[in-house]
Amino acid sequence: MSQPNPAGAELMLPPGPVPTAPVPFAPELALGLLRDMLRIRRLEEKAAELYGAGQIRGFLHLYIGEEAVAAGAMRALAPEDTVVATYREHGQALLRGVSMRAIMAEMFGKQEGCSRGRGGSMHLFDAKARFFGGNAIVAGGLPLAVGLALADRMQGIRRVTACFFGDGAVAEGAFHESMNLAALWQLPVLFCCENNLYAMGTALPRAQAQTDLCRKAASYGIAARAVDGMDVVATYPAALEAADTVRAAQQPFFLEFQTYRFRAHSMFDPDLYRDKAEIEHWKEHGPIHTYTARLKTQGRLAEEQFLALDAEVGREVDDAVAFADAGHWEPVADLLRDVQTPSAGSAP
Amino acid sequence: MDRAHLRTLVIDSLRKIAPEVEESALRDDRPLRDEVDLDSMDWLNFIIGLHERLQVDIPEADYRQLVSLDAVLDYLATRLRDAPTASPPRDSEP
Amino acid sequence: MIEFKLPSLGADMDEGKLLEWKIHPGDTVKRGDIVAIVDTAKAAVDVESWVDGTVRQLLIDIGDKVPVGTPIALLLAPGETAENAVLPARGAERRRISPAARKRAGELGVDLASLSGSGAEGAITLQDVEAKAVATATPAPDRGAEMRRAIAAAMSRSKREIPHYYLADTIPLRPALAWLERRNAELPVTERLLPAVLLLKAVALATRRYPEMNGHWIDGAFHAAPAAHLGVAISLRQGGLIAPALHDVAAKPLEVLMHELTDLVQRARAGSLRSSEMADPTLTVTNLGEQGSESVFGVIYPPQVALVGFGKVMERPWVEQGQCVAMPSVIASLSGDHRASDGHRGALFLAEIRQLLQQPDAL
Amino acid sequence: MSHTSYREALREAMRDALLRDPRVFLMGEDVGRYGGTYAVSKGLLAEFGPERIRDTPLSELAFVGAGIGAALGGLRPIVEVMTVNFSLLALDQIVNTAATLRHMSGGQCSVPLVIRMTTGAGRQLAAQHSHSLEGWYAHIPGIRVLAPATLEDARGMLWPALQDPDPVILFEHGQLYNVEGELAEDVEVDIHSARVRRSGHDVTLIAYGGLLGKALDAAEQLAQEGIEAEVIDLRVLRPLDDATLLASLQKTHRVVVVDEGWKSGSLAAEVVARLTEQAFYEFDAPPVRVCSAEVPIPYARHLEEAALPQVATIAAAVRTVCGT
Repeated sequence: MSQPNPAGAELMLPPGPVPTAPVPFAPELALGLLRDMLRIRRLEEKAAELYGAGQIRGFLHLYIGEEAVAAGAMRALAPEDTVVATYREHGQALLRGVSMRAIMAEMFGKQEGCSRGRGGSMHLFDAKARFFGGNAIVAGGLPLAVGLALADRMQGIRRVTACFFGDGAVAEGAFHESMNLAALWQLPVLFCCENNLYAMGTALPRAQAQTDLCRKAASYGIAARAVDGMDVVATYPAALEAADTVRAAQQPFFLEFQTYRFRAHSMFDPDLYRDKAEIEHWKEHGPIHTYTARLKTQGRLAEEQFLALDAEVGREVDDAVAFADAGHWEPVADLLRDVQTPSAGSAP
Repeated sequence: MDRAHLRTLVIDSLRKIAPEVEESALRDDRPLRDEVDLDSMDWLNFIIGLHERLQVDIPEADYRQLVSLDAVLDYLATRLRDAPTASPPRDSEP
Repeated sequence: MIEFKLPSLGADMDEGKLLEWKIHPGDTVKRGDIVAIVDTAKAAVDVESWVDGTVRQLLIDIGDKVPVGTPIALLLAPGETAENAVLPARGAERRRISPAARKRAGELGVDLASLSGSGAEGAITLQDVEAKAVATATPAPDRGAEMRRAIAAAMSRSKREIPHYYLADTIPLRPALAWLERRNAELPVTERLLPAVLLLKAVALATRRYPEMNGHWIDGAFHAAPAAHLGVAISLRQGGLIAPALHDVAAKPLEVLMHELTDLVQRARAGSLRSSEMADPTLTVTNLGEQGSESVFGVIYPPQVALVGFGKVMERPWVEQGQCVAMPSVIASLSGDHRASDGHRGALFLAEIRQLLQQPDAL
Repeated sequence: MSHTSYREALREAMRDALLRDPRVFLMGEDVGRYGGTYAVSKGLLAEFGPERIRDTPLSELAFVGAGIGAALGGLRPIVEVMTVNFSLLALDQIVNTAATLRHMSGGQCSVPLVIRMTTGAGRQLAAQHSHSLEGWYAHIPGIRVLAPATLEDARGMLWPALQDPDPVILFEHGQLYNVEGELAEDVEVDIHSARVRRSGHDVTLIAYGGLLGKALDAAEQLAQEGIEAEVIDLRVLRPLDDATLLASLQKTHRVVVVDEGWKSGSLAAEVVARLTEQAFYEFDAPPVRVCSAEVPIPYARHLEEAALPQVATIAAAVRTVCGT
């Protein structure tokens, strides 16, 4: 971590070596996690392509590189648990059970989208899956998650509210106020910090006096742990343990996933603030190829098997695109719907 | 020129002064200036009108004869008979 | 740039309706030219220009009804061009009419130009419109009613503001009528004079010695007129009264006055008077003629200060050299504005008229 | 009928809601032990306990956001923000989250949250505790904005607000808390309509919240001069009840809007604009707004009074539009 990058700062490299240890999971889980990550990856690669083709507009924040976080964390949650996410939430939404079709249609702006085309890429919602969105205000989801957990507490419902946010959110007052409130009221929130080292273009050391984020959580008396976010073999057990702790102890937990996004912040981002070498270093830790390599080394995954899986995911993506393409534009006459609940008054 | 035609011409001249006059409502034997409400200017213009239309010059001294429509018609008939041919142009009159 | 404004054509006029433009953009206009024909409550009036200039723009359309003082045309002053013309500061703003008043006026068919506003800053309000609608609802708005309203306004103002005094004098007319008879007997009908012309001329000449009878009372002071523009009261056949001016009567021979009077009466009845005739009478004469009453005491037409009335010319018993004879005579009356003159001077004025009428060949 | 105060009516409304619906709870700064900054929640902690009368840290952003989350999670939170000035710290949550969730989620996630806050000046609290920013909130689609100005509304608006599946903000004017009067036992009011508080035919005087009383006082004064003002209490600042306003305008043809907010970009501006758009031809005089002077509210008493709409300024405005 000592070579200068274009911004004059040091390269921020992965904390450890490329993981090579055997995958300890049972076959179904092992392949399931691979499939989860592949689904996110292929969905987003297609989304980027369609963005270039003009079929997806607005902001599109890609998760590529961070798939091990969502894959590990979402498998750790129970169906009754609650998820609050950020604007970089395709992975969480998909693995929470929102269909690829509904996600793609939403990104197209079609009324078959999971938010009827009103939200777009940044605002994927699925109330039935207790997936409370895609929040595009940095740290905006944290107070919401605290409130959802408060509701559970007050209603005697034992479940986990998992709240995803990035390292950028840590600078916001909402983060600190929410940490404090969750700790003060001992609310069952699993704070999932996806530390990808950049708040848009601002590197963590350039934004935070204390770059050890776990210490911030600890200052509120919240149990905290950092985990290699590039390795699903690490993220899954860590998330599982954290979720179980929250569920059992009915108190918050702060889990920092140390990860990295391979793509720019958004499709608008020329990615001038970090060194290509830094990205290449992190790509060596790419969550899918390292994991695949380990499975292969273990003899648990043949190349044909991988290709078949990838082809299957590819078909799902193609199907989602066809679905979105065939979807409908909501009539402009319905413009004012879903501003207020219809029974509550007609005028918005 | 028969009397009816003459009457029509006279009433036409009256109408130039008093457009509201209705031929049927006019009583021929009544004092004409009261009947049609003619002031001296109207009367003068009426006389001028008759003069232009019939080429009959009516001296001021004769005004007092012209008390009613009947009288006017009588007077004009007499004057026209005295000068049966068209009167000479005004500027050659005495 | 000259703003040509709708002139006031009498104390009882507060608006006019454009009937016809006599000028077009580009025309050269001389002082005295007829600019437009405007309908007032009393008559259609030819509005004359009081300036020389070139017509730049007509500001109102035929049929528009606008208040007195509204700019109706823009003229370039001599020497001005469209490029260097300076627009005068806008005196008359767009009238303030509330939207509700405008809408209601449309519904009720009330002509907003005929209203004056009672609202803040003179705005025409709903109430103004509705009051007007009620006022005009009874009889259909016709010329007669309009004229009665105008006469009512002017005469009420006169009686309210002018302290009238009244004098009368019986004037023998034998010499005048005899002179007239002789004269007319020699002339074709178109050249004959009416007694009225003698009376008018005598009145006009009399004002030379008694100028306080001839002029206007404005802003608390009398302003004598430089010439006698006699307002001739003309009753209209459809009812009503109008008193346009016969200009500079004292200076004109009787024959000219007779022609002008004939023309004035005809035009008054045809509804085509000139704005100057409407605007500038200095002393009104009302002459009841042969069909009228013995005497008349008129109401002064503001801002004039006197009115001379002549009753019916008729034979009256008259004492002459100790003998009672039948004498053709007329009762002349004077309605005087006590602010401008007193009865004594008024009596002398009537006496002067009487004297003048005794020497008709000098008139 | 019973004699009560605005404060007590608000408290009774909350008490009633807490008793009727176990999902209801109150959360905010000093609502519990302190008894509420304006003593509105005094005594409720003892009756309902700390779970349902929940003191919060000074974290407007977090506890308003938590209120949104709790509403999403099935509860019916009443969140008290001490004053509208402090609510700006939570503006992100109110505007970016509460007001948008339903729409962003394609109709899936409603936020049945009630936020109460004090507003307005008149107590020499100076520029950070005296402002009237109701108009800002009334700008936002997705929330309902209420301004109870009477005992009846103080007592009656909360329950229907809690029944509303969408966020509702209740503005309590600080000068109203001590207002006393008689109140019926069974109060039932709607949260949809404006209300005519005084009938009149000469001018429509539109007010809300803390200025309703001044508008009514002005109307009484004007009545002695022969001007009969119809006074309308907006009550619901969003969505505005245009129909009631238009009906009155059609009767009086003159409008004065009284608003403690600043004139620029004000709620009063919105009211005037709507009436003008929809009923331009009904106006018999230009509409007039009586608003606060364009200055942060000063501390000194005389300056504060000068900055705010007063009975005399309201009456003067009415005289102007009536052309007297």
